[in-house]
Amino acid sequence: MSIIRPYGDTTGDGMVQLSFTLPVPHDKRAEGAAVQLANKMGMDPALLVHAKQMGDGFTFFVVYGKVNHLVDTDQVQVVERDFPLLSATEVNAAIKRRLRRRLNVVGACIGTDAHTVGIDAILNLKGIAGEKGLEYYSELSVTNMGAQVSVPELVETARERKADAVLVSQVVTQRDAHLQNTRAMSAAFREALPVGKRPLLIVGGPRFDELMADDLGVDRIFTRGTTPREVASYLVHALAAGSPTK
Amino acid sequence: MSIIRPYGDTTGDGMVQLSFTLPVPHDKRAEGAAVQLANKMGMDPALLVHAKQMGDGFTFFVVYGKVNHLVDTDQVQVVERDFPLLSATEVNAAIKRRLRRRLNVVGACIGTDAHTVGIDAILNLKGIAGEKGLEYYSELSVTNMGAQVSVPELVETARERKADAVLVSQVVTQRDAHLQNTRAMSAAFREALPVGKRPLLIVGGPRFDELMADDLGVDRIFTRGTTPREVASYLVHALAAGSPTK
Amino acid sequence: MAGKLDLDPRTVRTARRLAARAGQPVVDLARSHTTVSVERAVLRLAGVHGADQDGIPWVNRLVDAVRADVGLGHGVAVPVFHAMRSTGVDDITVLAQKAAAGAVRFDLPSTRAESTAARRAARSQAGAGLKVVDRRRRERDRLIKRFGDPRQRPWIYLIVATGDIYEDIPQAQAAARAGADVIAVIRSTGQSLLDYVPEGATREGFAGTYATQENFRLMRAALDETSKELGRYVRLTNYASGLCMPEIAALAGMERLDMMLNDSMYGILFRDINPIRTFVDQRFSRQVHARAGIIINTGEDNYLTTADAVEAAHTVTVSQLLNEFFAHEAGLEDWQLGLGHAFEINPDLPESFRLELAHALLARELFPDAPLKWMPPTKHMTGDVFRGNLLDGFFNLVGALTGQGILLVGMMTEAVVTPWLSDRDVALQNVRYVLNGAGSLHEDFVPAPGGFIQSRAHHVLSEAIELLEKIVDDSLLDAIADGTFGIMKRPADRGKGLDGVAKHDEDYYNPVTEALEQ
Amino acid sequence: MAGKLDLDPRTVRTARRLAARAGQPVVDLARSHTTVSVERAVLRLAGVHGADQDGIPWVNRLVDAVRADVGLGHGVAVPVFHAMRSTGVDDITVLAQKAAAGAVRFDLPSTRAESTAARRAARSQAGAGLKVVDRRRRERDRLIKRFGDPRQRPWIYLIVATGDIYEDIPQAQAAARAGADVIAVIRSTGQSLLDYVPEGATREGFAGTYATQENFRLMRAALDETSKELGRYVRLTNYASGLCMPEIAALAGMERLDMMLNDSMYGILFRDINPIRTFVDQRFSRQVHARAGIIINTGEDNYLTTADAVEAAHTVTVSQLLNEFFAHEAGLEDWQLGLGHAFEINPDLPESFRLELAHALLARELFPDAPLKWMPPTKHMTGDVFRGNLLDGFFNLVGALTGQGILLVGMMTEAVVTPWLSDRDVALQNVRYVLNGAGSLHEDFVPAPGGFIQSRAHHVLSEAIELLEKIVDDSLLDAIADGTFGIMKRPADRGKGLDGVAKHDEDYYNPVTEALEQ
Ligand code: B12
Ligand code: B12
Ligand SMILES: Cc1ncc(COP(=O)(O)O)c(C=O)c1O
Ligand SMILES: Cc1ncc(COP(=O)(O)O)c(C=O)c1O
Repeated sequence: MSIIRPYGDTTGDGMVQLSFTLPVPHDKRAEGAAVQLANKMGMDPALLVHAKQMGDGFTFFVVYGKVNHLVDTDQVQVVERDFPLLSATEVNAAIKRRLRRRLNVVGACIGTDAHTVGIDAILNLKGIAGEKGLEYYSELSVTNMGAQVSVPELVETARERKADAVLVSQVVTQRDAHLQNTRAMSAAFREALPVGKRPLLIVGGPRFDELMADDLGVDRIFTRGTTPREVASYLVHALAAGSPTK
Repeated sequence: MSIIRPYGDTTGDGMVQLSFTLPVPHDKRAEGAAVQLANKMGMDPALLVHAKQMGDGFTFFVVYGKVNHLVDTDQVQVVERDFPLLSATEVNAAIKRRLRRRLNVVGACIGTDAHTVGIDAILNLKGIAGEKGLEYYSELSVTNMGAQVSVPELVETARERKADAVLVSQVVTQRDAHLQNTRAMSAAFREALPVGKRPLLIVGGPRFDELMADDLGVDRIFTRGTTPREVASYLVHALAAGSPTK
Repeated sequence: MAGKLDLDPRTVRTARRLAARAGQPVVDLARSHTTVSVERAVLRLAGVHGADQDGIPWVNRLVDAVRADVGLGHGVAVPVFHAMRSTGVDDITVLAQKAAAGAVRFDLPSTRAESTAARRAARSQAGAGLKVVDRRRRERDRLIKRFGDPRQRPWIYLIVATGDIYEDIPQAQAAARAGADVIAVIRSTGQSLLDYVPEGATREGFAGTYATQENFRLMRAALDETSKELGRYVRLTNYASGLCMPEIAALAGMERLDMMLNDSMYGILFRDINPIRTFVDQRFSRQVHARAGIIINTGEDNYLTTADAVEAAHTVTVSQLLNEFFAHEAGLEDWQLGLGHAFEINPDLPESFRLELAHALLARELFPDAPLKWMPPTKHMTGDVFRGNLLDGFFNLVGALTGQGILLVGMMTEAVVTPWLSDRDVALQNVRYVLNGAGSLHEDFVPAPGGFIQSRAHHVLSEAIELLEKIVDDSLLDAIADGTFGIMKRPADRGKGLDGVAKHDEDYYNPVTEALEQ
Repeated sequence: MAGKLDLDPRTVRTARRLAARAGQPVVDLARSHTTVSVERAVLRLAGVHGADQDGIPWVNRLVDAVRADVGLGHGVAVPVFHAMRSTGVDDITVLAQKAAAGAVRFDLPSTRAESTAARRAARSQAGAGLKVVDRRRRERDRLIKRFGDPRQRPWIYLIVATGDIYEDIPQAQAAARAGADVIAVIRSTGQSLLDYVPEGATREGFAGTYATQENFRLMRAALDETSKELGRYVRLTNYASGLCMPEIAALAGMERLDMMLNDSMYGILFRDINPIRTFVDQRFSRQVHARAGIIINTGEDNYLTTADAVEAAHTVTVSQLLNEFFAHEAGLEDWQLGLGHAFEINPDLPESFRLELAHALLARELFPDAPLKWMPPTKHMTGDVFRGNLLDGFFNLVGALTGQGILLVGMMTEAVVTPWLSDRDVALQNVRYVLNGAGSLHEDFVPAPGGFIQSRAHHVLSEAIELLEKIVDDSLLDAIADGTFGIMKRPADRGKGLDGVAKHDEDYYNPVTEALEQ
């Protein structure tokens, strides 16, 4: 069946938990306002179980209740892995076979973001979750530019290294920094290089929505829990599948 | 201003936290389903920040995001206290003046519910939150029937004691036990006694919705954090205000 | 573990001696009375099963009929087996059905020979029931040997409470897979006041599922499967409590339940059941548990939901000492005493955590060989589930630091709903974190000599001794009437189920008690 | 508190001696170099303020002009004050503006008398800035006397990070009212790599608010109000870190900030700032902090976000010892050393909690007179906010058990967002519960002699000594280049800001250093 509902302790009960702050002091009206919000979110009945004033003008609420929305799993859009997951040997073999040269990858954490643990996990030998990073693949030539790289520097380096793929990481998301930076990056590549010369653009980070690739002007988005092998396999799929050279 | 939105860390950001379980194993589709639910609840963007499979067929999710609903505090319906909060002396004086006899109160926890702490807090001398219970009021004659009282017993006792008011507590709410029991109780009183002879019916408990009095056939509902003084003041308002006798 | 509080062994001995003196009159009372439920338990062990069309068990109909004809004071065994012989009915359930239809009249045997024959038949049939209990106990021992005990102490104890046995089963199995060592199926709110045990598989409880023989069987079978899958024997708990405590104990023995909630005073205080009825039922049910190798869980934790956990700490100790005395008297061994206590101090109180440690350690050191059941915060839980999960973590830590035997896992939604599937998962993760990360911290926990924790424990123990002295002087029944425990006042001549009590006549005969007291 | 680990004082002395030997070459380096930011700090103290239309501070324009004309090696003070005299401009900011417009040419005084005059003028003007710093320090002492210090240790340290100073202020005030003793205003992600200090009140930071003199002033004034309201002096923290560390230290001194994040290696490792640039800036900034009575917070916690908290535990110890050595060398006293460490062990690791206790206690006993800043879990926080709040509770408990001085309050949303208003409230409630309920539990916490905790602490200390020996042999710069700290490899000839470094010429003159080293 494709229609499901949240589950508290009985099939179909629809129960969920919600918490939020309203910018009002705590009184009955505030509680009513909290319930109104829960109702608007589709919770009915909405059980206000906790309300606590913080400072002068804010109140924190916890609400439990039944949502009447149905979830249709058939309607779920996901970016399914549409390429086979390859071993390192297979990746290397495919690149050798199709490109007849090493595939050049340039990675960086752009903007003012200095969170390198994620991109390092993908690129560095050490890897993550028991998988070695892309540096381990003999047919990949990896340049890891580190953190706080500006877009012009990135474009320049990509050009210099004749990058087949550019891997960008973005972890800070406050005020949509990650989206802004990614858009700036893809625009710069579009401007700097003609179609066909442009490297494959990949971004990653824990808070991206994988469905937004087109919107952000990149080829692919990777998010929470990505492993290097997935990225390597995708590179083969996108750059070293089909025709013998790109 | 009467229009407000949830507050994460900036005015108007609309941020809320949500958690729930879906009856599906954890995979990308499940995560998509979770986001779909959050979207249906009005969260956009909805950030899925945690997903954990439990057993074979369930996954627990935590979602953060921005709700686009507006809360209109002017539209909030609340049962405001529409009577003055009296001191014990005032309560006693009012009863003496108007009724010229003690006001009879019968309290019980009905059905199979055995949670007496709440009703005891209202009735017993000891009280709660620093306020003495109704037994403390010299002009109130209180009969506390305790727990697991059946509706016929309650009606019988109310009749015997010539109850002016019947106070019923309901704490267990699973499968709406509290609503069912309250409806059964009010129906029994309607059946047993003619209008005018029927005592004032009051229910209380932590999970009632104060707006449901009519629906449940009672005169008033008290909920979380009620204190004895509020109840005493309401009794005066409902039974010993206006005319000299009931 | 022992020795951290530097308790004076003489003081401890005094406390125990006082508890024995306070309890003895109640034991005497129990030895000289029977109840409808004790008698029904005898007949259940002797083979009566099933219920009439209205769901009233045949065993109730049979006891009612005997009682109507000859009273309860002789015990039902002799009149019933005498009737079997005289009517020629050889299936006891059939006899019950006939009795219900008014087709049998009960009387006492008129000759010594008839009497001896009836006793012999009763002894043999009830013995068959006890043999089932014995077989179950051996079976448990075998399965524990095969599957193994939990790797860690405390055992992790989780509740299911959907009201529907068929929802309970998968939830219980999921909980066991997620780490629960003990599963308790909470009962429907109303059951404790039913003077009969419902029949069959049930799906309509409120905030709990009915305790029935069939539900016991279904859940035990499901958990046997899961035990096998996990390579760890998962224990099952239910409630031998309320008006039918003796019968439920018998059913639990026959269906291999492993633990039973069974307290000497809970029914009196929290269900307003008559004190005498309770004490009589108690003693019998404990004798059955002793035989069945079932661990009892006492209910002192409940006192702290109505009384203040600091002020009333010593009442918990007193009750534990009484529960121990009654349990030993009924034949239970120390390893079967899951004495209850709880983390219920107001968390806003300064030093609340150290007070909890003091109380928990006192229980630990007073009862070094009992498993002790450590109950989570409930009273001071609110709808703030984030805070709730935190309190549960500190509760778990006290459990680990003081070597509790059985840890009832607290739920962050305690003040909101009966546990959701995800609540249990969050809660177990909490327990795992604490036991895994700080499970051996007790090695580094050494209450400062003469410091806060030791002084508090000594103080509670001395208050307990004072209270016990008072009880010895006045009587336990008076103490209960006065609201000593849980601030609930329960006079001995009030409460539910008193009419089901009867004083033994001189010729009272009960083949089960006889066997259990051998 | 001391003595729980039974550390050998000789071993501790060895560790300190090795740290001094490892650090001395870096001190020598710092003493023989200057940087653009050190020079700008001097001029800021001497009174340059404001910025041009593009937001570039006049002080940057001035130093750039001096540098273009005569280089940095002599220090800017003499050329600048010489120019003041020769141009007849008597407002130093006006001089900067003229210099920016190309209307001033700098050169070195040609006579000894001119040189002496320039030095004297510089000494006097920079001295005026230091007098402001001194006045602020006395003001702080007075306010602390008036309003009082927090009643408890650890001090409770909370972060605000909206990016908008006008949202930060009410949030900081609310946090203080809710119990925070220290407020830190997190900086916008980009600021550490800006080679200038932005000007004015700002509202557009990313994940933090710009550190500007005006923002400092606004926040300090707001917290003074709140301190008065609460009867407790609420401390304010910012970051003397990144490319402008010396200037920010000077601004902090002049605006009465109370604590500053200020680490000898953080900028190198986590911002890829050139090591030499950092060490030179470091020394100067610490001298200013010493004078201003500011408590520094070092950044060892950060290593454990990139390296493993168990494997790399000794690198934290080594870094603390180095930070201590550098701090003492710069004139800071023990009470000013908020040495950092963190609760970052994988919570799934067996005994994780006891390992945390061992590490935290080691820091405590190695640095008995330093306040120590205890940082919450971040790396192993996930989107499971219920678990997050639990971990924070156990982090708080370690803080209380090991007598940490400053407790940075962990947020359950660590892995999700910069803290929400409600996150802080939930987090403070957590801290309050732990400190209130278990704040004195350290009295009963006695690591078993020779047991897990003691052995672990001894082991980490011996690993630290080994590593220090290696650093003494190879040099600290090489160790940093090799990825010793936080697994970040940072060679001495790479990284940002190297071009802002200059070796002292023989006639180098810096009136501030001169005054601070008196
Ligand atoms: C470690 C850490 C740091 C370290 C970073 C060290 C370093 N060299 O990276 C230090 C201590 C320096 C740091 C500093 C700051 N941090 Co920080 N930090 C974290 C922390 C604790 C963990 C992040 C991490 O390493 N995750 C582990 C990695 C493996 O996961 P990941 O990044 O998601 O990567 C995986 C996938 O996303 C994916 N992926 C990621 N990138 C890419 C790229 C490609 C191409 C692909 C294919 C895949 C991919 O694959 C990876 C492996 O599976 C988080 C909190 C948390 N628990 O998440 C905060 C956090 C990310 N930091 C935060 C902030 C605000 C900061 C500061 C800005 C605070 C300040 N103002 O001072 C500073 C400044 C940093 C800056 N300028 O960017 C915020 C961001 C808030 C937001 N959502 O906007 C967080 C969430 C904490 C918080 N709640 O406030 N931080
Ligand atoms: C104490 C307690 C008990 C005690 C009760 C002792 C006693 N004599 O009352 C004991 C241990 C016996 C107990 C047993 C059970 N309990 Co209980 N118990 C609680 C607990 C911890 C606190 C309730 C309480 O005392 N609150 C304090 C009082 C003062 O608050 P209050 O009741 O809300 O009353 C205030 C207002 O609501 C109002 N009010 C209440 N009534 C009335 C009436 C009137 C007329 C007025 C004017 C006002 C008013 O005024 C009061 C003062 O402000 C809650 C969990 C929690 N933290 O809330 C669970 C809880 C209520 N119990 C629960 C359950 C399921 C049970 C059991 C059924 C479990 C079982 N199957 O064995 C049993 C059986 C009880 C039964 N048959 O009803 C559930 C109910 C779930 C649900 N929502 O349906 C809860 C929520 C726990 C849980 N999450 O599972 N329980
Ligand atoms: C000893 C004991 N019996 C029974 C119960 C449960 O109540 P009931 O008898 O209504 O099922 C409890 C409460 O947890 C208890 O502690
Ligand atoms: C010493 C130190 N400086 C600075 C920072 C913050 O980084 P930034 O310099 O980017 O503001 C930290 C991190 O918390 C730190 O520990």
